[in-house]
Amino acid sequence: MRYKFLTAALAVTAALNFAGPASATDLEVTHWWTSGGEAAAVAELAKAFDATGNHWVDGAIAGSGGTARPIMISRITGGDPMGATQFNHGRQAEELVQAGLMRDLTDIATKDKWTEVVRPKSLLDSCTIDGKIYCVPVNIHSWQWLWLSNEAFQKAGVPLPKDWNEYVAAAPALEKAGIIPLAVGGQPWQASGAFDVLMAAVGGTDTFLKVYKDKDAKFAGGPEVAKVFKAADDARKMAKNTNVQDWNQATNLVITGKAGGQIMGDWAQGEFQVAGKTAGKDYTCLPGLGLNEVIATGGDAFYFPLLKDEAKSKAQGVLAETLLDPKTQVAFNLKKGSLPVRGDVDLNAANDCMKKGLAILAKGAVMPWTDQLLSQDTQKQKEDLFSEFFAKPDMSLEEAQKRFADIIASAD
Amino acid sequence: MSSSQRPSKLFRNLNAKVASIPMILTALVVFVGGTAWTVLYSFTNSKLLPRLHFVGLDQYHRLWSTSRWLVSIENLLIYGAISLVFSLVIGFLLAALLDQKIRFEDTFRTIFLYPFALSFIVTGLVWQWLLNPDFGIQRVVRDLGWTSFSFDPLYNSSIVIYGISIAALWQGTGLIMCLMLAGLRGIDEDIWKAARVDGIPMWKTYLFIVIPMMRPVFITTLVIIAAGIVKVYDLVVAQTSGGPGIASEVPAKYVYDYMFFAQNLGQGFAASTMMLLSVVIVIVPWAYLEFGGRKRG
Amino acid sequence: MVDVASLSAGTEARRRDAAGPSGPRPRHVLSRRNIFLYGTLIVMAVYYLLPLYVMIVTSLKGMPEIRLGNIFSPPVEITFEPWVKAWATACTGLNCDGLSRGFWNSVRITVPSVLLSIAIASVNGYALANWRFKGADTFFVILIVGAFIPYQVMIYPIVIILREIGIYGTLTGLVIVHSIFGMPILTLLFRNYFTSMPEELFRAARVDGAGFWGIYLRIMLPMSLPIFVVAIILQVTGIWNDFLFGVVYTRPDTYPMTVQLNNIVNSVQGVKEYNVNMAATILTGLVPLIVYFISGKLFVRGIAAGAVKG
Amino acid sequence: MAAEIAKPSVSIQDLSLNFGAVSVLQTLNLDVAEGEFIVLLGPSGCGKSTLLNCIAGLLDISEGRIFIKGKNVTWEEPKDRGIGMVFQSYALYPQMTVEKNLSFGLRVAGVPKDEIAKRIARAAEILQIEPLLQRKPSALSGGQRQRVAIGRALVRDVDVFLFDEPLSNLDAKLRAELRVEIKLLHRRLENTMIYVTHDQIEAMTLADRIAVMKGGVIQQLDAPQTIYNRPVNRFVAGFLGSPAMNFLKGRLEKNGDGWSFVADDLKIPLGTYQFDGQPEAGPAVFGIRPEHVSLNSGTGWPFSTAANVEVVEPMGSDTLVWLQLAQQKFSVRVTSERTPKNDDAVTVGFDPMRASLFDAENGSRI
Repeated sequence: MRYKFLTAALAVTAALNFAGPASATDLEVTHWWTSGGEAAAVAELAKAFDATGNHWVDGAIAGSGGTARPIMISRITGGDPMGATQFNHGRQAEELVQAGLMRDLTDIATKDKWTEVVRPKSLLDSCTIDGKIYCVPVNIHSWQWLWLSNEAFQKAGVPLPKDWNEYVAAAPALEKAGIIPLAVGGQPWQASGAFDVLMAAVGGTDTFLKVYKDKDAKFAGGPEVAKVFKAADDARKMAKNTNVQDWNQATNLVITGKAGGQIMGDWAQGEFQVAGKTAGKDYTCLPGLGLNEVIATGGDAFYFPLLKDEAKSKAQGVLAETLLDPKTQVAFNLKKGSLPVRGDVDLNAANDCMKKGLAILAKGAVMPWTDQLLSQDTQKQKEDLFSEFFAKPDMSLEEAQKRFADIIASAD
Repeated sequence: MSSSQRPSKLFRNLNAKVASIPMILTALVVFVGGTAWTVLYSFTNSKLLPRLHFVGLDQYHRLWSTSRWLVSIENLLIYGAISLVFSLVIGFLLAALLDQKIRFEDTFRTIFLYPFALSFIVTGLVWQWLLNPDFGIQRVVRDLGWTSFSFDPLYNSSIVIYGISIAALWQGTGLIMCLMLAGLRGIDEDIWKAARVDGIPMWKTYLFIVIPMMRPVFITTLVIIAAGIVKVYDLVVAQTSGGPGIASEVPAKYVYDYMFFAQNLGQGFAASTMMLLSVVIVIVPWAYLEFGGRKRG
Repeated sequence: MVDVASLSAGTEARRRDAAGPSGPRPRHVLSRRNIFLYGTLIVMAVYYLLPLYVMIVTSLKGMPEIRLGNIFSPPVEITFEPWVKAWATACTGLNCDGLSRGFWNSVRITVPSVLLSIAIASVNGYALANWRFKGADTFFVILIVGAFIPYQVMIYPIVIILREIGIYGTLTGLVIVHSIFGMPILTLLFRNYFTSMPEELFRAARVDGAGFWGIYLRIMLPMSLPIFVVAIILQVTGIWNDFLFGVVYTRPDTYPMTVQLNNIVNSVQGVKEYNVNMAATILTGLVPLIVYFISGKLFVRGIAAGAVKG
Repeated sequence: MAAEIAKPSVSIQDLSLNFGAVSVLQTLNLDVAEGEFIVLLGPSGCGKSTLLNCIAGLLDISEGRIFIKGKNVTWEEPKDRGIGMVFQSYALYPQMTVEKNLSFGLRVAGVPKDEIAKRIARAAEILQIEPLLQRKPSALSGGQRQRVAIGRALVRDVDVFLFDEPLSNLDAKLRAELRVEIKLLHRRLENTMIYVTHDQIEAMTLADRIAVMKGGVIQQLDAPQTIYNRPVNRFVAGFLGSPAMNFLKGRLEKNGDGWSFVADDLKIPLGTYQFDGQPEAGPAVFGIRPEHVSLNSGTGWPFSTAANVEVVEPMGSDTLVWLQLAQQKFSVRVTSERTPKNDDAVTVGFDPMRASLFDAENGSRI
């Protein structure tokens, strides 16, 4: 599962009204959405697609992107492509596209004016390679959220923090009450993601962009970033008693009040929802950790391998339009806890946290995320560094920052 | 294979050659060809898809300056040493105990061997559960009243590799025991009698007479264990996924992760070439000695 | 009928040494040797049995009991819910038919793979043992060394090979992959076994005019039941337990049981359902376990025949 | 030979051995004199090797006592019994040189180095294995290996040697050679030797006394000639001798003062036969060895009759002639020059003094 969140979103838009008769065709769709909230969201997509008269053959691959992606790539390169697949951001699909394995969706996009409906527009760029569009973004996911358990703070007798700094200050009280201050699961991407969030929130948007976009290694080794490492050190101390692996187990610690909070993307909201918790009452969300209210425009996208079978190709078109259909967008994103990629949909049903996100989005306070800025290779190295950092309390900040700067220096 | 210029030789044993085609194809195309392919591409900067864009030894430089790779190698050495020593010692000990004309031999043997039938995935999941500090052994001991008791190898960076070894030994020693037992049973009863008449104590008989006699068994066993060690992967994935942090990473996982996860095929190929290299250094001389030179007696 | 004189001499001697020890050497049930011997065995047996025990009791408990109780305590209230769920309703994504589908997939993968790999390897072993031709040993050494190559190294080249043949993603492809990777150890087994058979047999058959296949089918096969049993056991357990190939070379609707196990265990929905996980784990391990328990002694005997006489 | 052995070298008293419910040796008694060569002879499964293992202390006995040199060794470890043992499969330690093989036990026992060297030198000299000392067993021939195995017993400097079918793994020629060597060895060392074999030639040639065993019981313990000529029962009679003794089934009948054996139309007067006790009329088996029967040698025999030759088996120096006597198979051993042809009519003659009569039911000698 893990990669889904790192998955950057490729932007695109579209409101498709794909006309023409839809004949019943089985289309296998692979993805790694297998947790409770995710599965519920996928079901919405399947329902919508089945309603077109075709049949969604679910190809869920549990484990992680690490397990799922090789299978997907092997199948595409091995000549046994699925009908459609959830995938990561544009940089990785680039090679598949260059190898001529992916389907060009430009004609559909043009016909249905995706460029006009997709919001923010930057999403589209990630789907575009050499002027052609190869993927359908389905949602906007943002990483920069702090999820707090109201119950835990009540129990510890401290007021709910309004930002990261207050949260750190409250940590000793939480600990005293036998509560893990911060839940960070054992999967490497969680540690790495949390660090990126701290970079954006504590360091600020400029710092973030200077490091990850400009790949300024000298800056990455400098005092500005050292502040971020200091915050990461706080997080490391607060998280030291977390004994779980999966991100949703960590979320579950917050849901049950065993942990004070978690830095996690908006998909965590799906878990709260499945658990029947209400935003504002049972839990509180702080976008940008309450410090820097910006939304990163990551997300999930679907890619369509080039198929020989004409019926299936047609069904791919139907699926592409279904994914961007306003109704599907609403149903899917409500379950998933993510934001729709089109602004023209009605989201009255959205809860508090989602509305906060929508408001930030409406203000245009968006920034790109690491998945769009860095290669998978660099991301992996970063993950290795931060999972080690979080697991090893004796790893010094200087050493960690030096290694971080090295990674940025060689980043591509 | 034979060239067509010497048809008389080519057609000798023709059936045997035809029957060996799958083996020859496997050996040449898959094993030799696949290996060569991987080695070749380890000198490229292939990312998601293999591409012949050579970058010299860059991938290797990066590999050996990556702390995760170094940790992986270190873990493999520790895990390998533990596996070799303990599975040989425990396997032999169990076999020797079972060889004492004991009652219920079949029952004990069945008990020691059954984990071998289970996959590493299953093994990893079971031991993850047993070693879980909140539910497993640690909690049970604490519930008994020893509240400061701490046994959480899977959550402690410095000992996590031992936690994995425990599970690996659980799964694998039965087979070693079986091999050893077969070896012990293959030893002439008269040798034991002669040693007793000579007044040689049992442990000396084992050490100086029986074990040297079992040299072929030990070599076979060693090779089987060694093969398992280098490949260790599923167990780590199922039990810890390499964590906490990168404390239980192993080379096979590095290869897999960098090939598919980080989408840096070149790096993955370089790492796997290093693994191959170590395997080749150990195995080729052995294999040639064992199977190449010796003619049928 | 015993010599009378000797008998009387015996009586004499008996009188002489009436006080000396007689009969069996004294052996106490609780001798130090026995305490050590059985003590060690029992301790080890507990170590080996514990995980199975924990798996079983956990799979029979409800989640609340697991959270509160001790993993070793027997279930207060036995429930088969987790088993039913693991078998029939546990979800991976949208597929909520548990392990049942994976079970049948595994059967469909395992049976042909076992048959093909054993057929190939036994003929290989036979050719290597009895019909040596120039270069055969070299191929064999390559094969054995190949057994040590980490599978990860081969995944990519094999994808390419299968794609070129056009069987990537099919069951046939997976069966061939299993046959390839089972070949080294099986060929070794068969070669050693056939080598250990008396060569007179082989020569006699050749004198009688039997050819390569004739000897194989009529002489070697009927005499190789033990090694075939071992090969079958090794392959059934090996292929059934395979994860990596199953996950890479199949598509989701033909996933083997191990892959589904991983999917179910890793598809965490809220809290980890340890009881369902354990039930699923047992279910997945059941087939190899049954094979093992049924074949028991043959398994051990076969290992002796194949592996030891190297 | 039936003289009482005052100071037996090995004495076995009331020895029984059971494996679970199976009785392998039953209340067995055996005294072996100092310097005596005893052969335990019997078919496989008769318990002869088991008995040897009991004497060696390699098997725990169920009941009884074992004395060696007057010392009760029933509970002693093998090494403390003052025995050396030679095994059928040689049981040499394959990873050690011949010298190490010979010295290993001594070194473990802590015998001084020069003493070990002395003993090895002596054993090597006796067995003529000096050139082999630095070789490993795998580089030796079967005969050489067995010499080394004997050497290992020799260096232990013990009074009693136990041989467990030591020659069975050798081919016929080597076996004959080593047989003589063992005999010479015994003459030279004058040790007590207990030798297990199923080969009657070895038994006959080597033994001072033979103990013929069957079913865990010693059937007869006697000098080889006695056993050969006066077997105590039908089993012993049949087991020893090649070609085997002829057995005719019939009845023992009294006529007047004398007894005679009647089978079909055959009536053998037993005037010269020495009965073991008081005979009784009834079914009986008449046994006579083929070489104690003569063919066409006149009518001077206490008994003679006519018969037809059925098959002739030349065996080199001798020929075995098969006939029908009283509707039963009967063989006669003749020298090659006097061989009749198939279907020849011949006269068979013998002296019942050389025959053995057995009870038809329990097989014991009458």
